[in-house]
Amino acid sequence: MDPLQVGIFLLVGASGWAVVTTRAPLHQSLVAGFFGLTLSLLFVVLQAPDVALSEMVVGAVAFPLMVLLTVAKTRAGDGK
Amino acid sequence: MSSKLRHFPFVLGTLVFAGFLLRALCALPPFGEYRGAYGPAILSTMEPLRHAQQAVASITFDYRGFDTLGEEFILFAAVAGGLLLLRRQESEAAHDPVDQSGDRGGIEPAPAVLGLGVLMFPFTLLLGIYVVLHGHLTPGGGFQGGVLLATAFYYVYLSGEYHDLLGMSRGHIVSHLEAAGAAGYVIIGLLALPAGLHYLHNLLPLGDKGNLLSAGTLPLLNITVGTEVASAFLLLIAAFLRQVLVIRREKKP
Amino acid sequence: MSLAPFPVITALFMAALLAALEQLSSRRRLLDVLSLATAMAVAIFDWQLLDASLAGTIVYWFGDWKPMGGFPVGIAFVIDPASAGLALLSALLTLAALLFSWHHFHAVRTYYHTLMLLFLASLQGFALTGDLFNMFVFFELMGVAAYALTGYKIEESGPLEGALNFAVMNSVAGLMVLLGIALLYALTGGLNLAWAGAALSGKPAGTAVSAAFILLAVGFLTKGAVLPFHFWLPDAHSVAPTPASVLFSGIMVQLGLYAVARIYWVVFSTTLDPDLLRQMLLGFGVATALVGGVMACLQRHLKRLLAYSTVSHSGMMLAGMALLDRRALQGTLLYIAGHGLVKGALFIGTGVLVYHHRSVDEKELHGRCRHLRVTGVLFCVAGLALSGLPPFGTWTGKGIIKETASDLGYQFLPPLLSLCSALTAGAVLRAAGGIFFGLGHSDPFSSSAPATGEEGSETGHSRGPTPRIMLVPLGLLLVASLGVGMLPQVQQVADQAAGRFIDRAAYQALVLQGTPLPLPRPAPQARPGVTVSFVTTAAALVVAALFLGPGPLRGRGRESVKVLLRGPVRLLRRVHSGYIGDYVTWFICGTGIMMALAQFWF
Amino acid sequence: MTVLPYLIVIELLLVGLYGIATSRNTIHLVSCLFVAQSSTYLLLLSVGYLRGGTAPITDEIPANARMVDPVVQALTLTDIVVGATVSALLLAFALQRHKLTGTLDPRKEPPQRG
Repeated sequence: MDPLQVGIFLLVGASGWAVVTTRAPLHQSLVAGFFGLTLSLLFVVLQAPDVALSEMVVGAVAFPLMVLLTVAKTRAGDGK
Repeated sequence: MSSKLRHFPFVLGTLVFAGFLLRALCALPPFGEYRGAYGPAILSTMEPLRHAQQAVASITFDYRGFDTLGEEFILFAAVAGGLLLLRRQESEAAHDPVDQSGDRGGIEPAPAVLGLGVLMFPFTLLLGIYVVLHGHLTPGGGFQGGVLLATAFYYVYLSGEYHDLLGMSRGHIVSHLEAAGAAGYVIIGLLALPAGLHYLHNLLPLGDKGNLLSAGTLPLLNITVGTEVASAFLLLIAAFLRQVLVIRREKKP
Repeated sequence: MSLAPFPVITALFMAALLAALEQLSSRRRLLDVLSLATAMAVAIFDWQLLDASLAGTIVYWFGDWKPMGGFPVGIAFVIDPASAGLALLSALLTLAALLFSWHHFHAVRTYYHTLMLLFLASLQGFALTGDLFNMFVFFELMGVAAYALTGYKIEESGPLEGALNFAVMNSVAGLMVLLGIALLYALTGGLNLAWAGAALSGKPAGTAVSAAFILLAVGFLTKGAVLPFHFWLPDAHSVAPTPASVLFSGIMVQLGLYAVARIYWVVFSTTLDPDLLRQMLLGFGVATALVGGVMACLQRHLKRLLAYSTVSHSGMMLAGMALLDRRALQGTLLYIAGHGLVKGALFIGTGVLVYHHRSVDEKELHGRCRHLRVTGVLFCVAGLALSGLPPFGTWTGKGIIKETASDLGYQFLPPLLSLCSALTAGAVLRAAGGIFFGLGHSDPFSSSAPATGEEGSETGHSRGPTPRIMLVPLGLLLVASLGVGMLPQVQQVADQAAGRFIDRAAYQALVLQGTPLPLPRPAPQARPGVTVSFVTTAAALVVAALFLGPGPLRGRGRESVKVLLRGPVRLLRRVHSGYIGDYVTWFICGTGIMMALAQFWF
Repeated sequence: MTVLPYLIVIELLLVGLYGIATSRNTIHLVSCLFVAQSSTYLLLLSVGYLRGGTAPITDEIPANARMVDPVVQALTLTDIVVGATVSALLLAFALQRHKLTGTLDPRKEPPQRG
């Protein structure tokens, strides 16, 4: 394994950890977006451009967007 | 269980599980040394048999096209389920959310955001279409391009015109497109049957490798999946969005 | 033209078509008719396929990607009598469920019908496929459709909670399946079951091989609701709309067990040590059957009671399968059919109660349903059939399992199976006696927690007698179960299915080389004895009588019995906490135990 | 060093499951499931990786180039879609439950137990 791969693997591991330990959902959705980005970076390094592209559109855009919207809704509901 | 009691079996179970899983994974061929037969079998046959150059697309839409049919319908089921679950509860007001300026956190979209949205919309739209159409040539394809297409419409939301967006996604056009995309895949697969071939046989003219019209049904299937995925994500995210808008309107005195 | 792909693609296409009928104003009947016609068509296709498969297993390569030099590059449906039979069963149950929902089912737009058809398609694909990853795809399609159906009634928190637990546990199970697929792919280089089996055969069982099997087994056993992985089932089945519950308990759970059996026999049967595997699966099966049986007796929410009875029966099926024997497998297949039909009938019976009284709480309904005579009688018959009363399908199936177990030297198994059958059937009969005949009064161990009694939104107005069209599927399912038990042809088909199922060499030769080997010779058939079954049924009646009539659970003895049982009962209840975090903890523990056993033994 | 990918796979899986087991918020739980799910993508791609291999697209590439396994990539693609759809459904459950009960905590008053 070359150092680049090692580095990105470690980054993915660390950001995955960060997603779980971030308990506030709003912050977590941002961290999850970052995690999705590092994953797609890793997929590029692993020579999987197709997968990287999907992870980018799903993991870094669509999934955090849905989480954000849910957070927005449930927060607004708290005010009741 | 109390929360301390809960941790103990979890940690114990995890340690055992992790230990054995690691042992098993270490017994696999080491990282970077894979010598399976499946990949090479496809890489060596896709050019002579199908004039295709993108192995992942060939697998998704040709060799293992039936998986993709199932996958497309998973998304279809999720949209049906999502819309079913995010329907308005009886307790909630029965009429539609109305766009009220200043509703969204009280901020009008800044001109920069508006400009960005207007600028990004056509760009992302074109990119999405490109990614769908070139799915059998370059990385990407119906799925990735479809999500990009859906994203393009969300720049409309960013630039403040979400009333239009909701109106559009509530109309029947998008859900019809979604159904058509899903059904289209099934129908393209059927084309081979009258010729006495098996379901999903790739029987269209194969064309020259590297051309836009090549690899038989691959581009067509890419388009159907792109249609389905784009409309599916549009519907899903619009359903979530509508939830947010309903409650915000209720909060207003 | 082969019919092989049609069960799946017909249902998928019709699902898409129905979704597009959205804006039709008077669409309700059209949706009903179209979805019924689809289920009927699928059932006919399955019937044809079953018929054809008896002459020889059908292999269908999608896209004409036949194996290249013996290596399968495409996806195959491998249709033998077992898979075609299960597909047929799922189509019949769907038909019954849709018939039931014809009347006054509160269908929201087109979603209910679309999701039911997608669910049907996934059941078909899952049963028929011979490819591991394709199995995973249909597993997930089944999951997504099922989660949405479970959470159908968003006006109550129970369905949402149950659907959430269901979805999370099954997604975790899906994770395990996928990890197992990745391991197996790394080891064998293929995704076709036959290929993986051929690549593994003759190799020593290493840690990686056994881990791959355990990961796959854990994933599918979660679907099959086996002990430490079963917690989601009562939460989900008890809150899902009745037609969905029919399919969940009747066939979905059993398909999880079917997947484990299929993967074991085709892929791992030459590599793993059968004796040790037998002991492990038997242990898990018996434990599941016992816990499910006891928990069923402790419920007063009728659907939840039935759900626990499904857990118990799933454990019995696992035990039957775990004998790893042709005849036991024949019994298990018969039992799956017999039980699925009876359980479907029971759920439809509770659906009728919901229709009339908007409640499935045993205590609340006590004595209030005396006017529902037909339903009451049919419900009791189904309860008796659940205990294995001859000549229902449950009797032949369980009888064969028991006799095989005795022959193989597992003397402890038949009494245990009888006990669990008596417990579950006793609980059902107790409920029926109270609800339809006003016998006894509230039982001493009833919980107060799960019965919310909010079952309002499933159907519309409910005055007058029970609509015929609700009783028709109830009766038909019971008749079908009788047919499974009485027709010798069914027994022969099950024998042929079991013989084909365990013949790994023939399966491989057919799929990889296309050379059919001679079919297994039919084994001599004998009806299982009826005495034991009548004793079991009598025991079920005794269990019901213990709860309903005067006896140790009533009167003076009652307090001491209660004190004696309070500890274990409370423990069992607390373990089923309804909290997803606990479920995941148990899941991890169960997986750890299985992994450890497998690695030390195999 | 070649164990590292597998270590990360196990780490993501267990961290994700730990998050689910201890979560006090359903939205948090869904993100944890997302993390656990990504361990499978990683395992699939690691299994099919070939050192020095290129992406499996034969356009303008010397004929004898080594390529990484394309099959696992196709499987991962499917898996990503599945993960996203399940997340969407879970979020919908969480959202509606919050409307009814006003809480996102899965431990608060589970309506059914025992």
